[in-house]
Amino acid sequence: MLISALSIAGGVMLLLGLLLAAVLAIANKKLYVYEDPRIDEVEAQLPSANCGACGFAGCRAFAEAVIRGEAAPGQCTASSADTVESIAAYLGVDAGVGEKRVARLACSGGDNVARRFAHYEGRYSCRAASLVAGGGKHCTFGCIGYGDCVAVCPFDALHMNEHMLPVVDEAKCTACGNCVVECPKHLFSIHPISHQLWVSCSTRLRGKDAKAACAVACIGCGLCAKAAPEAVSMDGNLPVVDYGKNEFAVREAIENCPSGAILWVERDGRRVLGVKAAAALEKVLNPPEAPLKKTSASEAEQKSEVSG
Amino acid sequence: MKSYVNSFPHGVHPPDCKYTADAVIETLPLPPEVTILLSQHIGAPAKALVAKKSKVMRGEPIAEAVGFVSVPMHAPIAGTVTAVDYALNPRGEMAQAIKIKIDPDADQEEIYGTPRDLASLTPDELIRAVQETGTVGLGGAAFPTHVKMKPPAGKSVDTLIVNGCECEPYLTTDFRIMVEESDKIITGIQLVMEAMGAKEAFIAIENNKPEALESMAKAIPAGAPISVRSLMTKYPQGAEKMLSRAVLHKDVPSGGLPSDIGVGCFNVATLLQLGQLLPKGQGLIERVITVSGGGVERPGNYRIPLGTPIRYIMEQVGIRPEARKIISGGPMMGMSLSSQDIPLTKGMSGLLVLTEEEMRDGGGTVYPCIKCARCVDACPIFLNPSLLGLLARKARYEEMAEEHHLNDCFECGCCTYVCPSNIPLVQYFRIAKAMNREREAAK
Amino acid sequence: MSTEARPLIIGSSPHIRVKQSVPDIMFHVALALLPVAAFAVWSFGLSALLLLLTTTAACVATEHTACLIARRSTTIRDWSVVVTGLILGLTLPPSTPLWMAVLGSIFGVSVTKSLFGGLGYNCFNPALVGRAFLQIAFPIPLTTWTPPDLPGRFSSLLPTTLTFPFLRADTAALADYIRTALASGGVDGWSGATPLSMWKFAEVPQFESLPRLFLGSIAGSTGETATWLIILCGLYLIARNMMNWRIPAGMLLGAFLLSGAFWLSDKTHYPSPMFMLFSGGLMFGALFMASDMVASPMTSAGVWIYGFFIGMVTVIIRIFGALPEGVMFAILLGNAVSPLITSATQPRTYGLVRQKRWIKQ
Amino acid sequence: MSMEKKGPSSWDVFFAGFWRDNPVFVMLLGTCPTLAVTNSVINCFAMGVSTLFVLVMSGILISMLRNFIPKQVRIASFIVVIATFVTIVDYLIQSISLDLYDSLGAFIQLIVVNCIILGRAEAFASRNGVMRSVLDAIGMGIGFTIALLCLGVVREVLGNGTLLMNTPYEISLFGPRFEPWSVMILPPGGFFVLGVELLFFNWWRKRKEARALAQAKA
Repeated sequence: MLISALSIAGGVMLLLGLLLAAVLAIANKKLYVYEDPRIDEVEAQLPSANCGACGFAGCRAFAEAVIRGEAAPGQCTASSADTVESIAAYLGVDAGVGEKRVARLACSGGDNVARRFAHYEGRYSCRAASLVAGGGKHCTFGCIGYGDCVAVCPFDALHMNEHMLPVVDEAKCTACGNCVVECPKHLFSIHPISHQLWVSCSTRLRGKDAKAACAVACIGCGLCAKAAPEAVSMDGNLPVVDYGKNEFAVREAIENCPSGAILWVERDGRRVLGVKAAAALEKVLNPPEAPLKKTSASEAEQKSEVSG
Repeated sequence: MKSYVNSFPHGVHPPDCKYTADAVIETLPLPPEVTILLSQHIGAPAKALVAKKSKVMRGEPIAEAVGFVSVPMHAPIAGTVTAVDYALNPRGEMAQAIKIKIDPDADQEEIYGTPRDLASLTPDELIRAVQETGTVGLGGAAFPTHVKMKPPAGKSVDTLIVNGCECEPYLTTDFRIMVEESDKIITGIQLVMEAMGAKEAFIAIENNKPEALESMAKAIPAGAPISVRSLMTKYPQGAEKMLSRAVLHKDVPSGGLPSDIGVGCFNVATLLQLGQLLPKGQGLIERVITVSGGGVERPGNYRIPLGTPIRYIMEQVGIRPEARKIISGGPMMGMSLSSQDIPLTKGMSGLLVLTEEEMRDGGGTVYPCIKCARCVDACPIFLNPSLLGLLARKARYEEMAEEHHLNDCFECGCCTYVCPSNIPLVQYFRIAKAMNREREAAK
Repeated sequence: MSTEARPLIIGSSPHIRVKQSVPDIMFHVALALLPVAAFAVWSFGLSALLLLLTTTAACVATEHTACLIARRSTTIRDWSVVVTGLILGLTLPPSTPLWMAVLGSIFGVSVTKSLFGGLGYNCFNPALVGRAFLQIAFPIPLTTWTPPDLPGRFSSLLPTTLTFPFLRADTAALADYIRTALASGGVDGWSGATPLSMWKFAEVPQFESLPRLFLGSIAGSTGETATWLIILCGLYLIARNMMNWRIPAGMLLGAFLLSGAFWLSDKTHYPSPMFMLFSGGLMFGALFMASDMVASPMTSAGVWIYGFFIGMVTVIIRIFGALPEGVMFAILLGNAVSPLITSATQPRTYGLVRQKRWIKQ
Repeated sequence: MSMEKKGPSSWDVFFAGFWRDNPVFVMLLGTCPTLAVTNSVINCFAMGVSTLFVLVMSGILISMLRNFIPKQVRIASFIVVIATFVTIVDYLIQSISLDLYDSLGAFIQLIVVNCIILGRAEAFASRNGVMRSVLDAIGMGIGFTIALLCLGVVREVLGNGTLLMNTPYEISLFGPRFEPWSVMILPPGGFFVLGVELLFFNWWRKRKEARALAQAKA
């Protein structure tokens, strides 16, 4: 009884086993695909943010490119230096770490210095507002201040300050470029942190017109270009820094700026104004002898605006 | 089966608010200064021909067309050019503009122009003459008229639809000119028919304007292949696509132009200007606009030089302190203006000054879509605005364009008008289109 | 004059809107339900009043609590949950124990509405889901009926109404109470059946007279008896453009045609189409439940199909199913297929040739 | 599953299945028996114990054989091992109580294809030693049983007003006048209760994670 049960069970299983083993052997031969196991290892170390800053479609695509030797681990700007080192060491390749790059905003016109002359109603988004009569800010080139860039930053590196102007946290910024794409006024760009001389204004207006819109607008006086002639030139009415000659982009260039449109970005991300600009700005923000400073200031502006 | 005789299916019936229908067209005094934006039309901006301090006479060309899809600009007042630089345009951008200060001694009556014998011109010469007048679609689109008159190669236009519907609430300019200047409109129609080789023309007018119907019918010379069609009063009856459906029962193909079905569509105001300017060889320097809304003290229809700052117009007609919003165009499709410094442009058919009470837009709480399908039943293009709105909120813009025909939407605003949840659908679609355009440009 | 004193407002077109907003619509639906509710109270007395108040309060409380848990601002002010509560109350038998009504309210609103994201996201009608849950959970109390216009209905409650939570509804006591009350009014004998169950379960099918069905002097759920009043209230909503008339029209047409076909085949066995339309919850379902905007298709053609489908399924369940009534399940089935119907009946975009949808996929 | 070089302690391995990696509430495995047999407590218990037995036995055998089974045919081998033990359990329950056997229906046989067992064999037993595999199997088995009981208790209490019905230890909780919620005994009840419990467990887990994160930040 036991013997027969055993032999039946064993026999059936054996036969089945043999038959299926043959099928498996064929399948193994025909369908085998080799995938480099190192791809998984590299991908596991990447931050999985899929931010696209490296130029590839997500972290896995980047890992594949690194394995193929088409990309250097350092191209992942979202990884910490340790991670990049570790990937490079694992693969035995050069880390290819470049200089840290960050997003910079070419506008300083927060609500404290730049006027809004129309009140936008509707969806709270820069993109939406920019399509409705430009967003209602007097300076039509500057930041609208509804924080679309903050919403798309995957690294929590952008925050709105109390004047509705985004501030880049350069320690967290990985230069992924999402804000560059998102900003409807195209105010962001990616720069190495060694680009310290920074034109923080995008207006095309000149002199009085620019000043009427925003206290920190570039008035196109060209004093910065005079102070650092090798690196700074005037294009229309805005100074342009030639970062190819970054060694000539000296700090002296900001000292004579009357409005603070050109400034100096410290390596830790602090923005420094020239002495003259700081004094001028101080006067705008805290006008002397004016307890009712808000209304009198805006009235004065209106009068000048009407007569001009 | 309901057949849509003299109309199109779907659409909405906003309150018509045509308070200024009986106001005879008045001419406003000339403004002390004008600002001529160099891009008041669709296409390449014009190039300035004058420099600071040049003296110009009234009607003199001050900017020339750049290429075919572009029109020249003419000085609306005699005076001195004070600047050629930037000015705020209705879209809220800084754009190139010429500023002219009036010369108190100059003759403002004489208008620059060389009369010509139109009968001797070939169609192509006629079209060039149209370009020289600087005429663009005065209904609001501001598309250069001469470009419309020259259909793409291989296509011809045999039917002209003259758009006198003026389906937007408040606006009465087209109505007034049809009542007051029907003869010149007919002249314009005949000129355009000649230039395009069209065999017949229909003047489409909504049936809430019996006076206009009557006046136009009277002005048609005996035997001319022009007839008046009375259409159902419904918004957006005045859109090209709706007109071709209402008048000819034909659809303009998706992504195509009316010329694809042999139709040309022109606004009465545009034709009036052609009828007036072409024989004298003058340029477009003024237009009739409706100034209306609860924020205006003397609403009416006014003939105003182009480039007049809105602030000046408002001073003339009186603006009430309750005014909260200034709209260029009608309340359904018009643009809200951010500043009174913006000058009058060729595409502005009206200025509405609305009070808080009249607007009731956007201010309401936005509720979730309850799928009431009112937008689906209102969309004259037969899209599904509710679905498009959901996709837009998820930023699936490409899918909207590729699978759900976003680009057929012409932003008439019907869906947003009827939405009980106050969802800003049209705004979503504009954002989606802008994003798609940007993505295309990046490629 | 300083015109810059107040900044201009800028916004996207259109700059004018219709004045009817979501709360307005929901408020008017609730308003239209009030006469039906009043008739229910008139027919079934204090118990019905208590039942309606309980379901409404329980639904509102559930929604409010759900909003609190989800840390959202409360959405009870848009009136939609009041409508849900009223409809649930109106679809329950008058003798439903209140604890069951509360349970159904909580289940319907929380599972169907709150969990899916609130108003606009529910794929089923919350009131119907609550009712369906109760029907499956407690089949006996939910099919125990009370005759209308009982003497003494305004002075005492039905014995089952105040059953202690989780305990069995005492249907025997209810039957005794009804018999006594009827006897005091000089009537004896009460079969305990609705017109539909009298037709379906009686040995020889019995057909209630149409006038009685129409005027509502029959047994049934609190709100479904007065056909004439339901039609009037529905017409009010249709006139105010707050209901898509195609849904009830399609549903009544579907039920009429299919039941008409059966009736023509055997007049002794199958009821007349008018009986079908006026009996049970069909009229109430057509005008107030199937027409729920959120759970119905969005295209005009789709809405016809949807209504027609529900009407036919109702008749099929009534004739072939185990239950005498089929409106509830038919509508839930309709809700389930409505997204499919919407996507299959997308209108042809202006200027485009109709896509061959099925081939494409 | 954390499969680092060091690996979790034996204690972690044992407790993971209870809560952190609970097969039903976290990994959502084995929902078929979860929904099907949980209408009474005794069913849950029998199902849970059977699964536990199969898990442990197959875990032992597979971890013992793990170095002999070639990678290519591992799934087939696991299934053979699992099927053997399932057949044993099948016989066992039949011999203990035929009523129970009938009420569990096909679901005992279906343990063969229960993803929890194959999943643990693949993910754990085939990569770990016997001792750890047994700990993991017991942990997962108990976790599964707990999850089933969580559903079963709710469904039986609401659906019948009792605990341990169909056993000599039946307890009536509400007395004879209880109104049973028949929907709870029916299949829809299984879905409702599982849904609500998943909601609850996930909400709790998320809250705990959020608190841990807040603490780490502070």
